[in-house]
Amino acid sequence: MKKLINDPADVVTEALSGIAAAHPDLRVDLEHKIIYRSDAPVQGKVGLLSGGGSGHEPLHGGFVGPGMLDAACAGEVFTSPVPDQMLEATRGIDGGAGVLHIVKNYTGDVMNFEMAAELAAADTGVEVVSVVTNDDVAVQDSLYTAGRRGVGVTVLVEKLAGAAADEGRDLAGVAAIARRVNDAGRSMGMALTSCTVPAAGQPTFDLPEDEIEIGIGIHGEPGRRRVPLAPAREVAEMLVEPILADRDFTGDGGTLLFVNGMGGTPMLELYVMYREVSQILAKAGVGVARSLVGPYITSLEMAGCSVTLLQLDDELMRLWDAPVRTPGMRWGA
Amino acid sequence: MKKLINDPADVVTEALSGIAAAHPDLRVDLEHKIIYRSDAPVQGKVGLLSGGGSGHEPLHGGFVGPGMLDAACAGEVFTSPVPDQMLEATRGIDGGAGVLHIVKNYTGDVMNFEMAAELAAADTGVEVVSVVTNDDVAVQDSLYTAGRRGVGVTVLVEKLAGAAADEGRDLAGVAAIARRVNDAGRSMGMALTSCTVPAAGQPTFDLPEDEIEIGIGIHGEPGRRRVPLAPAREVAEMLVEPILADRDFTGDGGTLLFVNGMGGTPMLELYVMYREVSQILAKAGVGVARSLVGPYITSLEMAGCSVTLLQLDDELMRLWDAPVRTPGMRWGA
Amino acid sequence: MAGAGIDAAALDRWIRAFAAAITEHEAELTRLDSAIGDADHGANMTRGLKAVVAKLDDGAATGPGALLKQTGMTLVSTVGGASGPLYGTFFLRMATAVGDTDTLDGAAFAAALRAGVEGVVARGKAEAGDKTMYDALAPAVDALDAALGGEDAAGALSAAAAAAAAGRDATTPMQARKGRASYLGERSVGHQDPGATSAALLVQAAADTLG
Amino acid sequence: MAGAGIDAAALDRWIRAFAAAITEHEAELTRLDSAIGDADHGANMTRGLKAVVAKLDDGAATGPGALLKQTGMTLVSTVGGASGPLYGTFFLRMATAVGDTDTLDGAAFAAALRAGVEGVVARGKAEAGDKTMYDALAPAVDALDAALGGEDAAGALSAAAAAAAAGRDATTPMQARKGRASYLGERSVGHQDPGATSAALLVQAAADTLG
Ligand SMILES: Nc1ncnc2c1ncn2[C@@H]1O[C@H](COP(=O)(O)OP(=O)(O)O)[C@@H](O)[C@H]1O
Ligand SMILES: Nc1ncnc2c1ncn2[C@@H]1O[C@H](COP(=O)(O)OP(=O)(O)O)[C@@H](O)[C@H]1O
Ligand SMILES: [Mg+2]
Ligand SMILES: [Mg+2]
Ligand SMILES: [Mg+2]
Ligand SMILES: [Mg+2]
Repeated sequence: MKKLINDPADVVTEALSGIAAAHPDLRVDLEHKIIYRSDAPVQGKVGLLSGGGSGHEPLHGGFVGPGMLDAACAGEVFTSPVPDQMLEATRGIDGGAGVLHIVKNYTGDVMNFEMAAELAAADTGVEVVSVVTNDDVAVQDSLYTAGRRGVGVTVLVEKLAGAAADEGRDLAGVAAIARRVNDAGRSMGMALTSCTVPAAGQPTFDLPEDEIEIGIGIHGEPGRRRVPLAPAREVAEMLVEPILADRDFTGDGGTLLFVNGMGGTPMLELYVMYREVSQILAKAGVGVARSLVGPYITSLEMAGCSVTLLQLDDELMRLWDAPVRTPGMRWGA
Repeated sequence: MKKLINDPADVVTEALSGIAAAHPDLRVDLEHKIIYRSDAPVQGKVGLLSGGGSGHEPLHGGFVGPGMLDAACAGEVFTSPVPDQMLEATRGIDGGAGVLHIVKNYTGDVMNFEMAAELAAADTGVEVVSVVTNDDVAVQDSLYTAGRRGVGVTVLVEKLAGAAADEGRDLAGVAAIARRVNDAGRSMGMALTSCTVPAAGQPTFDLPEDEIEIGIGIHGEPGRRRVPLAPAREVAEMLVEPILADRDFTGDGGTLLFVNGMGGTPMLELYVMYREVSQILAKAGVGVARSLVGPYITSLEMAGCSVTLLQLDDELMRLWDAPVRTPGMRWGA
Repeated sequence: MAGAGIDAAALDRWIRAFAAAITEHEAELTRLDSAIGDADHGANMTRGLKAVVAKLDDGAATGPGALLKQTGMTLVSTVGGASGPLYGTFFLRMATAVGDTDTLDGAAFAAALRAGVEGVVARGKAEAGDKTMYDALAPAVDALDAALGGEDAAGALSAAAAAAAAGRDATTPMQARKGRASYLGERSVGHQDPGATSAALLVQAAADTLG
Repeated sequence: MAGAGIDAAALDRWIRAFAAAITEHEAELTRLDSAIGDADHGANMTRGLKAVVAKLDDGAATGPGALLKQTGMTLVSTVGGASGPLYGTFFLRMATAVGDTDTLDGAAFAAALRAGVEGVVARGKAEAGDKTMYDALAPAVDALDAALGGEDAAGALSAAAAAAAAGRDATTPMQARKGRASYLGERSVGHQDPGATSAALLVQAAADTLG
């Protein structure tokens, strides 16, 4: 295993301490592994909390700051954080208007956030609403699975719900935006390589030089199927086709096209993919009004990408363009 | 070779077309492989041009926009662009105040930019001043080499000279800032893996699982020496020590610490490295006033990192904090 | 089961034996979770049970209920992922079932175990055949109940451990319908479930220490 | 050299032969540049010489000077990297030396070649032993000059090609002091220089087509 780390057991704590050192706008509670915006709680504003396993950076800690999250809980690599962390963070960001939990749909994340919400109700009196993201069209037959995974759309929910909270909406209103974004977004991912969980010390799966995995999640897990290595053009087809088959994206407001890197794929390739995807969308009559390209929700050093499409409308567009000031996403501030 | 590309011969053009599609604030001349800010030339402002081989994204094209570059020329992967491109771009960004060429110190880049400047003087009457960056302390004995390479400091020169041009300084003044930044900065890089040039189809060098390269550049070339795989703590020592040995960074203004990813290393590891480096600096009495962490000047999908240290003063700090609005670096706008 | 009944000391031995088994099998659990999950089940359980043993070493909890509750709370607070809330709930529900009893007879222990397993279902909604830890736990409590009438304690627990092991083995041909292995669809077939594997270690540890 | 002297048609043959040799050796040039550079010399030269041949096919340039100038300009515009300006300057300086002559005799060709090599030095500041294309080119022009007095044209060009090949081979033990190979310091020793390798192909192509 070749990584820029010390003891694998310390990687999350040490990265958090690096984040604390690099970003004076953030406050990091190393004991609870929580990243706060330094001025939390913001009085009168709905607090936004997310969290999940580490290894997806900049998600979630890199999205803490004005216009996005108020705090993020970091679990061990690919392991949901625990209820104690979430409870502590919920307390720490409640400015009197309640707290929204943004939860990616994985059994572990859902159960831990559920327990945290139960504890919050019992122990603190802070009003908590949870929104679960589940945008991954790679997961079919939701009846026979744990349901669709929360992937790329999570980034967009955090941005758009964050902007809604900044506009002064109440908890129900912010949660409604978050749900609406989740409903309007779909994603699909693929991997060129596996990744190595530090504590495991070797790649989660083996992938021959001439094969790729289609329909992966963001935890280094293998995908739905393995296919021969293909040109970017065909990979783009394999990702976009199931997205368009699952939802109509020809709405008037156009879409937000988000081409995401899995961690080990450089920008050069992501832009090639962006080109291929946007050409397919143009042919399908899907307009693109906003773009996001880069590694925003990653799987350690996995090479690969995912495509997320979000149907926009005037309101979502305005919330997208609203100022945001976090290490991982910043504009207008 | 596993990459998200089509024909290796088309990768640069296709990526440029992806950049054009994703960023409406940029204008891309696909024939000349030039990325312009869409409102170039800006009348009365010194124009900033850089360029180099592709494969280092976001450098340089991702740094085109208000507060940074006016245009960037893209060469083939790891190959300097040609004088024709530079000449065309120089013409296209001259707003009457002359054009600064920011050139990384590589034989190819220097000679091609030199020929472009000669042609500009002869053909266009546009006043051109060139500044060559050469911050890589891995290159010793400059007498017996092509001189120190331009690496991480190039990003900082583009930002700070861009801000100086925005403040309305004249060509000499902007060039003076660029030179001052280059003089005040030092870098050192390392690789965990090689990278694969698309046209070559296989890794530039072989690196066993238990060895790393120290003192690499940004073109996938092997480094000065190969050492056994070491913990982040020791890698940080190997990078910081030669930087501090080469220049005094204990000045009053503090430093800008830039921990750069080479393309295949995820943020989690970069933050671990940031932590290690900042602890070493603290022990050495070097203050850190500003930070930059992420893949900003890369080597395709190479895993590894580089550390750049820049001595700040009030003026450079102000220029750093000034608004910038580019795909790769954005704040205050 | 232990002629004198199961007291806090016995439960302490059980949980420590479980912790030791987990540590011993950490790499195997990770390997199994690599095939159909995210390669962290070994690290998750090891981290959690180290914390549990540290608490036992502190010696603050006295009595079966307190000890089980402390174990459940610690697992919830340290494991994370899917297994944290599930194993945590398991021990917390056992604690509730035990109440403030000082010593459990066989029936009480079996009832507590069943309550724990019901907690796993309440939390995770798994059904038989979903390819989860439930597929090792459910046959174990059934076997324990069935054996309690006839056999001695040791024999009953051995039967439970054998049933858990068989349940674990039976997960291999199953297609996962819960947890992240379910995302693999048919590709989950042919791999043993990591959670069922750790669950079989739990029951085996009971047979080894409480019999 | 060619009894009737070297005219534009002969130069056209030379440059096409060089292009063919480069294409044939592309992978080798890339491999050599992988060891001590950035793995692009093969692609760079192939791209440039394809463009050069396309220009030759256009047939716009007539006369040796125009043809050499066109070749130099095309290389400058299409190769990039270090080799683009260097090979470009080489042909541009040759063009200047040739002027508007229609047919070059041996001495004029040798003088033009030397002017080209001097252009490489003017642009790149390489000295003998720096482990660059100059280490193949310099011995070639020296050998050509020396042979011109005695031998026939074919013999003189063969001698030049042999000297270029020897010069190329001699780069292997050298430590690079110019170009990106110099960054490797002592690690550049033991590898043949890619630019010297392409330069030897250039001189060999002259021997094959102009002799
Ligand atoms: N809904 C569920 N009910 C019962 N057990 C489950 C459920 N989901 C997952 N599991 C168990 O959890 C195990 C995985 O645990 P672990 O790897 O620690 O968590 P994660 O899946 O979050 O990475 C699976 O092997 C399975 O036995
Ligand atoms: N200053 C120089 N003078 C002469 N030749 C040089 C010089 N620098 C580099 N070269 C030649 O250029 C070759 C490398 O060319 P190429 O790989 O195309 O460019 P780059 O080094 O920019 O990638 C080297 O092998 C060497 O022969
Ligand atoms: Mg997990
Ligand atoms: Mg090159
Ligand atoms: Mg797991
Ligand atoms: Mg090269």
